[in-house]
Amino acid sequence: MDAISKRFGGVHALREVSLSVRYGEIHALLGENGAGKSTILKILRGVQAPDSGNIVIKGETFERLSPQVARQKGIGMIFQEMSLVPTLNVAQNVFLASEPLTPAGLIDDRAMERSSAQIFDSMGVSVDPAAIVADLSTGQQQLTEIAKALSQNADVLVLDEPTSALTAGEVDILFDLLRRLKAEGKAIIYVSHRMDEIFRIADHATVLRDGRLIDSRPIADYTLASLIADIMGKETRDLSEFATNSTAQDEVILKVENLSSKLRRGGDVSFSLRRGEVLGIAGLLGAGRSRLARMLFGLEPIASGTITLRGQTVAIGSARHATELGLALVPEDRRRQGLVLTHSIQDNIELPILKRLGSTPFVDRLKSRNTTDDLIKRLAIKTSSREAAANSLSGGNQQKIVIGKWLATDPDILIMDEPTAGIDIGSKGEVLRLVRALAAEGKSIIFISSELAELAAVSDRIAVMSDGRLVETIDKTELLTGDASQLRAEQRLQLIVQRGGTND
Amino acid sequence: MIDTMAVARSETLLGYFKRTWRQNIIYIGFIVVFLFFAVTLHDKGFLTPNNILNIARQTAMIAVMAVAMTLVLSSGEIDLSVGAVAGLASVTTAMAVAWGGVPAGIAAGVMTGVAVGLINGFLSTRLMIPTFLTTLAMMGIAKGTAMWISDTAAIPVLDPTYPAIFGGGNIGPIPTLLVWMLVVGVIGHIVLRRTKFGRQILAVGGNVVAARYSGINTGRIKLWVIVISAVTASLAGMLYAGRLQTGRFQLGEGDELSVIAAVVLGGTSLFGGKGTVVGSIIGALMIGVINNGLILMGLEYSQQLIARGGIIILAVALSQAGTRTA
Amino acid sequence: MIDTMAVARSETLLGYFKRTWRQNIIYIGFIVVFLFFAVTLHDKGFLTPNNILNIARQTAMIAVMAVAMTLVLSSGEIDLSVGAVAGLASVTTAMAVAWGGVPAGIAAGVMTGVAVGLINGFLSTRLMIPTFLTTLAMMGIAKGTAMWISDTAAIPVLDPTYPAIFGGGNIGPIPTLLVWMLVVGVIGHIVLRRTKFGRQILAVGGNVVAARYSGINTGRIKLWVIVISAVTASLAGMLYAGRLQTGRFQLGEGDELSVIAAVVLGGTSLFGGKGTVVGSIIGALMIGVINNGLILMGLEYSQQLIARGGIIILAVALSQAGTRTA
Amino acid sequence: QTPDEALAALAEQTLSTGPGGESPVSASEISLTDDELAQIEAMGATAAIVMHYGGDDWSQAQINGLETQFEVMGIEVIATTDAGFSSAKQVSDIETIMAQSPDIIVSIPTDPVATASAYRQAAEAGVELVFMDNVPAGFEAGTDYVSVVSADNYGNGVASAHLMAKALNEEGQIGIVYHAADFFVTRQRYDAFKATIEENYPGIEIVAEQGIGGPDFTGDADRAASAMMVGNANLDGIWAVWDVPAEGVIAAARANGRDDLVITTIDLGENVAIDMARGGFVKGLGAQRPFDQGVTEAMLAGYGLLDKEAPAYVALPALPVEKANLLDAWQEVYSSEAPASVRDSMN
Ligand SMILES: Nc1ncnc2c1ncn2[C@@H]1O[C@H](COP(=O)(O)OP(=O)(O)OP(=O)(O)O)[C@@H](O)[C@H]1O
Ligand SMILES: Nc1ncnc2c1ncn2[C@@H]1O[C@H](COP(=O)(O)OP(=O)(O)OP(=O)(O)O)[C@@H](O)[C@H]1O
Ligand SMILES: [Mg+2]
Ligand SMILES: [Mg+2]
Repeated sequence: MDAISKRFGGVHALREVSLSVRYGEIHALLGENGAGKSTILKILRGVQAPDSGNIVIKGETFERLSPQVARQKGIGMIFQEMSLVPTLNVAQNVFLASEPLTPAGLIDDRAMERSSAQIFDSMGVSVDPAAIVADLSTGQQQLTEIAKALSQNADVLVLDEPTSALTAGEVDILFDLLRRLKAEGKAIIYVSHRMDEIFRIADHATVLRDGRLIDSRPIADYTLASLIADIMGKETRDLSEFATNSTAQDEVILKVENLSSKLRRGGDVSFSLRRGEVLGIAGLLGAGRSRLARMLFGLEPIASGTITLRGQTVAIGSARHATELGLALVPEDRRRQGLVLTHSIQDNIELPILKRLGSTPFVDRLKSRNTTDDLIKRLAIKTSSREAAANSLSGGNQQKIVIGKWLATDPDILIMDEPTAGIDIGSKGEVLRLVRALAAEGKSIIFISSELAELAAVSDRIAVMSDGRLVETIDKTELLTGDASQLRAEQRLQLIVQRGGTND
Repeated sequence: MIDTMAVARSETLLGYFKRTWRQNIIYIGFIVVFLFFAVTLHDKGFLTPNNILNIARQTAMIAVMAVAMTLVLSSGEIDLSVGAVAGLASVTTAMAVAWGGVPAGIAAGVMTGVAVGLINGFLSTRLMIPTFLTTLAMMGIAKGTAMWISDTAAIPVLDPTYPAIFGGGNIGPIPTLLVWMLVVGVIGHIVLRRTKFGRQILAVGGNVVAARYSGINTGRIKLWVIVISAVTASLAGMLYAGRLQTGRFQLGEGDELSVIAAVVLGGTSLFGGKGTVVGSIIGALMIGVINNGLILMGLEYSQQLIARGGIIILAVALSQAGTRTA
Repeated sequence: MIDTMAVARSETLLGYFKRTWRQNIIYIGFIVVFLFFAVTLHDKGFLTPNNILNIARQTAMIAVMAVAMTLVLSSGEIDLSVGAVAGLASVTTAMAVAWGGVPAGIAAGVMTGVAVGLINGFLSTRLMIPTFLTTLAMMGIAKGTAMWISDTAAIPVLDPTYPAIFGGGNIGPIPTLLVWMLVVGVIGHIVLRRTKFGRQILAVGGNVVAARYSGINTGRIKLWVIVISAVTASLAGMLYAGRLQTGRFQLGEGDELSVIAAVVLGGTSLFGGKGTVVGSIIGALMIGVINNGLILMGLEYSQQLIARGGIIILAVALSQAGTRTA
Repeated sequence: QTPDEALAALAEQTLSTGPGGESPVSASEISLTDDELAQIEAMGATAAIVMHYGGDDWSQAQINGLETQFEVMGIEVIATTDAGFSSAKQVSDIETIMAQSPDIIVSIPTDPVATASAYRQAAEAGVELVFMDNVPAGFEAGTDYVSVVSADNYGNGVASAHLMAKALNEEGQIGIVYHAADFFVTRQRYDAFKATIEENYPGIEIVAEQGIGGPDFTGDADRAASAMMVGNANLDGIWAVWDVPAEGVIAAARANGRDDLVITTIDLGENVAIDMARGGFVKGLGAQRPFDQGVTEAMLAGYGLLDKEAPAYVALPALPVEKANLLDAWQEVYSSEAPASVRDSMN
């Protein structure tokens, strides 16, 4: 791709960016949120047209591509913002627009389900090919996206943050697959904000900042520090700084006993959360972490168990009730659960705090504007204005709005479900720092994440879930010290998670 | 920091113009249609104050219902029962006026709306029946009830106070109907744009899951919107009763389509999350102007139908073309 | 690995029952309504073969249009012009039969559909006017045109072959109308469930961006769906012309609501992405059964309207209640 | 009295009476001299036609008659409106038309109460009003309006009853498909038909009645008639309130294989005429004379312009039609020859 430029209204998403990828290479595309990564990849996939510049595929030059042409030329892509049809089932999505036909020319749904099952099998994950996509968890949807891209057998495979909702186990499987494809001579473009992944898998890295090409070098030329410096345009400390002391006070604010969900029986969660404490929750995909968050926030009915809040047993019947009790939930699926995509940033942020925006039936727009501007600044949300529609923002910046909207409610207990998904390395540090600052103020945080490094960094204690049960709680001090082996805390944690508890 | 904020400011202004231009598209269509008739029909009395007031009077009921329908569509629902409910309310009001005078009439009309609204709302938000089906069923029920209690006859409204308040008279030179339309329009606009309730309506319509996750009682919001729609439809029925000094089951028949057309023409999305009350009223006026102009042109009914369809498409296409170049 | 697959399978089976139960809800409602009438009206001839065939005949046109409307709603669009287009096609067909016999009539009917469909489709997919508005405008244009070319008169169809093929006669003991309904239904079902085109319709309606990203030409799919709907509406108009041996602009008037009601009743979403042709036909039959049963009960027209609304709500509520416990 | 005698007697008289109980004046007594015509022509007057509903042959023939006669009188028709049975729309139509200040409005009120104020406005503005069939509530002939011309709907109802009795040999079971709305003309027909059968023909039993609401009157009538035939195996005849529903009844009879069913109705539409000519289901109908009615109304509007004394209530007698007099009746009703479709069907 040569000298590609693209503007959205007043925003220069790309300025003369060139990118070249060779077959048999895994090429990492890096940059902070809103740098233009997704935009250039969408241009490559033909779903957006560049304002200027050319695209050269196997020596053939195009001014612009259409989705059909790009596909013919062997370009397959996983979009950052899930591009699945929610009303169709998994197999139908995997084979959308390339369905296998029976001899009579009709779609062979059975063959589709069989092949999908095979693909998932080869990936070593279990997703029901006949399940409707709308009923899947975010992680399963991401796996479906991956299967869809793989089924296309593309020569150039583009993956725009394929792992933001996946846990270490699935990431390992994906990496094995990518290495195999690379060995077969395919070109792979890989976008991720998880730095460890880049160093594990990539051969070459290209860095964008503010729509400009900063650098493109073999990965071996980079160190973690220099890569982060390139991405952020300044030195940023990595996650190790968070080895802070716990700010937990003695008072237990939330106590959960033997909680299980009505929608999936057999769960059993007990824990207590103290004021000023950050409780991390780890687990494999489908371990029931998000379910727990929803139960605590009144969004999923409880079959049995008790929730004791500030010493009183409560039955939380709705999110509204939960908000009134001083809880907040940053949900994991920003597009479905977090945002009204067609509404502006301000409109989204004021939604959970309408009550506080004046005591009259009218919305105090001035107050709301100030709150919004504050948050845009505090979270460094990259946008042209607070009036911009949420769906005109890059994925990471959308995620920041969701965090912001719940910070604005000033809760006592903040539940965060994969809050850093899609957020760049610099902002991730900001978010984690924010979490610690809130804890220091005496707020309590339940922090759910599939990225164990940040979990280990930010939490005071880490609970491990498996199959709907909370199987084990590990103190951070225990994780960091003790044991003579050289395993890093993160790797130890992963072992525990993988085993489903039992830290022997 | 200061630098980016400055950029943000200036872009806001530009963005503002673009957004308003897009939202104001129906106004352009309206003005074009109006000018067209003003020029071609200047010798046929189109521009006489009386004719202009006639258009307002003829449009008032549709416009009033369109205001509430804007809320309904914005919340992602639909109300097909408005026309039939207006007819039913005209009958109940007329019967109550005959029985107990104007206060009884007003009470009967409003109660009709509340009752219908609660039934529609209960079925839709508790039993989760799509509003398309509940209100379609209600359309038949309301019409049947109106026919039944009135024995399909017209119920005359003899008390002269009633039409003076609802739709018959003038306040100074201004028809009461116009006053009703403006009052309902202003209230509707403020509710949707300025109040917390309005924000919640738009959020529920834009993404009901996200709204629920944000602590909004989505069922209650929808219930309220459905009740408001039914009450407003009843008000329209009361205005019909005042204007025609009669209650009859056929009043308002088929209005649901005109109302929804006015709202969609005004720029509100059928799929929720986006709505403009002012646009809806302009949409209603536009349909009124077209109907009026085509009759004045002396076209046959069949030609009127064709021309109306053509003009609506032209007006929208013109405006859309505007959007794309913008 | 084998273990997880087993789990996945068993969940599939359970999931399958849940899904089908939910989709089959309308069938339960239909059966309940049917049984209700069969019991209460057993001495009034409800179950006589003749009456059953009458219901089928009376429902055929709505059912035929409902098949195409299922595709339209599944693709996230709407077509309000079907009733008026049926009326127009009945007129053009009748006129063409009078002029050039049955082949000319068929050609005229089909061409009417194609022409209307292309106009609707062009306006919606090229000029980006919402189908709600284009087809609403087309409703007026088609009706006006039908009135105009027929001078609002009925055009008799005198050639006996025509009604024999379209809607009048029987094939053996089976009315031709029933055959048409079944043929269109089976084709529609296969198209939506088993062809690439059908899959693309569902994809476009479920998530138009995702469909585009997957390389589907979304504009072309919508255009096709809109054309199919208009052609099917024309076919319904031709069946009307055969059944009544007349072409008349009023034939099909107001059918759009019945058609959409049948489709929504059948379980197709107004918001796109989900549709079932079989459900739509059952929905149409259910409305037909209710109409027929209420008349046989000897209810007055006003009471019929009320009862119909009530029964529809009951049937759906019952089914929904089923879903929730499931 | 046999049906035939009753029908013969009917031709001599008009059964409807005017809104104020006025006895009818025959339409043949309305005329304009050449001199008067010239006077009217010199006025350059304008007229508007405000219909309740425009979708049937009756309305079209009425409008035809009006336009033809207005042409003769040198009066320009500046607007024609169709309210589709909606009184609110009709009021709007009248208001809109008033912007053009026509000299004449010829109209049929959808609803005598609801539309009264709009007509009142027109009357006060000095417009000459001529009504068809019905008059707005509280209107005085001579002061508020010129005259009303009736098609004798009651008489047609009676005629269709006698024709039914004749076709059934005064014996059998019948059903009624009526208009389920309190609309003046259709109500009159229904009352007349029912009263005539009940009073004169003890051998005929009305076993089923079903109202229809529209807008699809054909389909509604089809469903109603089908159900009647299913519910009453021995049904011999069905009466339909006008020709459009009658077409639905025909379709139902055909589909149910009831070739012997007798249908009578009111209004001579082309389709029912064809069926009658073929010796089909329609054995008889009471015809109105919409063309003549239109001509008469136009002339009465001329009376108004000239301030000539006009009778308050003018009526055209009912015209019973059977296959035997079909072609002549057509000529009389439409003042043109029956179309080939009807003539060719006379076998
Ligand atoms: N449809 C759109 N309308 C307006 N602006 C857009 C649109 N799409 C992207 N942008 C803007 O273009 C810029 C680049 O966005 P892009 O999505 O490419 O960023 P990204 O590098 O993928 O970021 P992230 O890491 O957060 O996903 C952002 O400033 C974004 O706001
Ligand atoms: N509000 C809700 N009510 C019912 N079911 C829901 C709701 N939200 C999500 N689900 C469904 O519940 C299932 C569980 O998904 P989810 O990701 O929450 O699982 P989990 O076990 O918590 O996984 P993880 O531990 O990876 O977060 C999914 O199929 C999801 O679609
Ligand atoms: Mg991105
Ligand atoms: Mg989760």
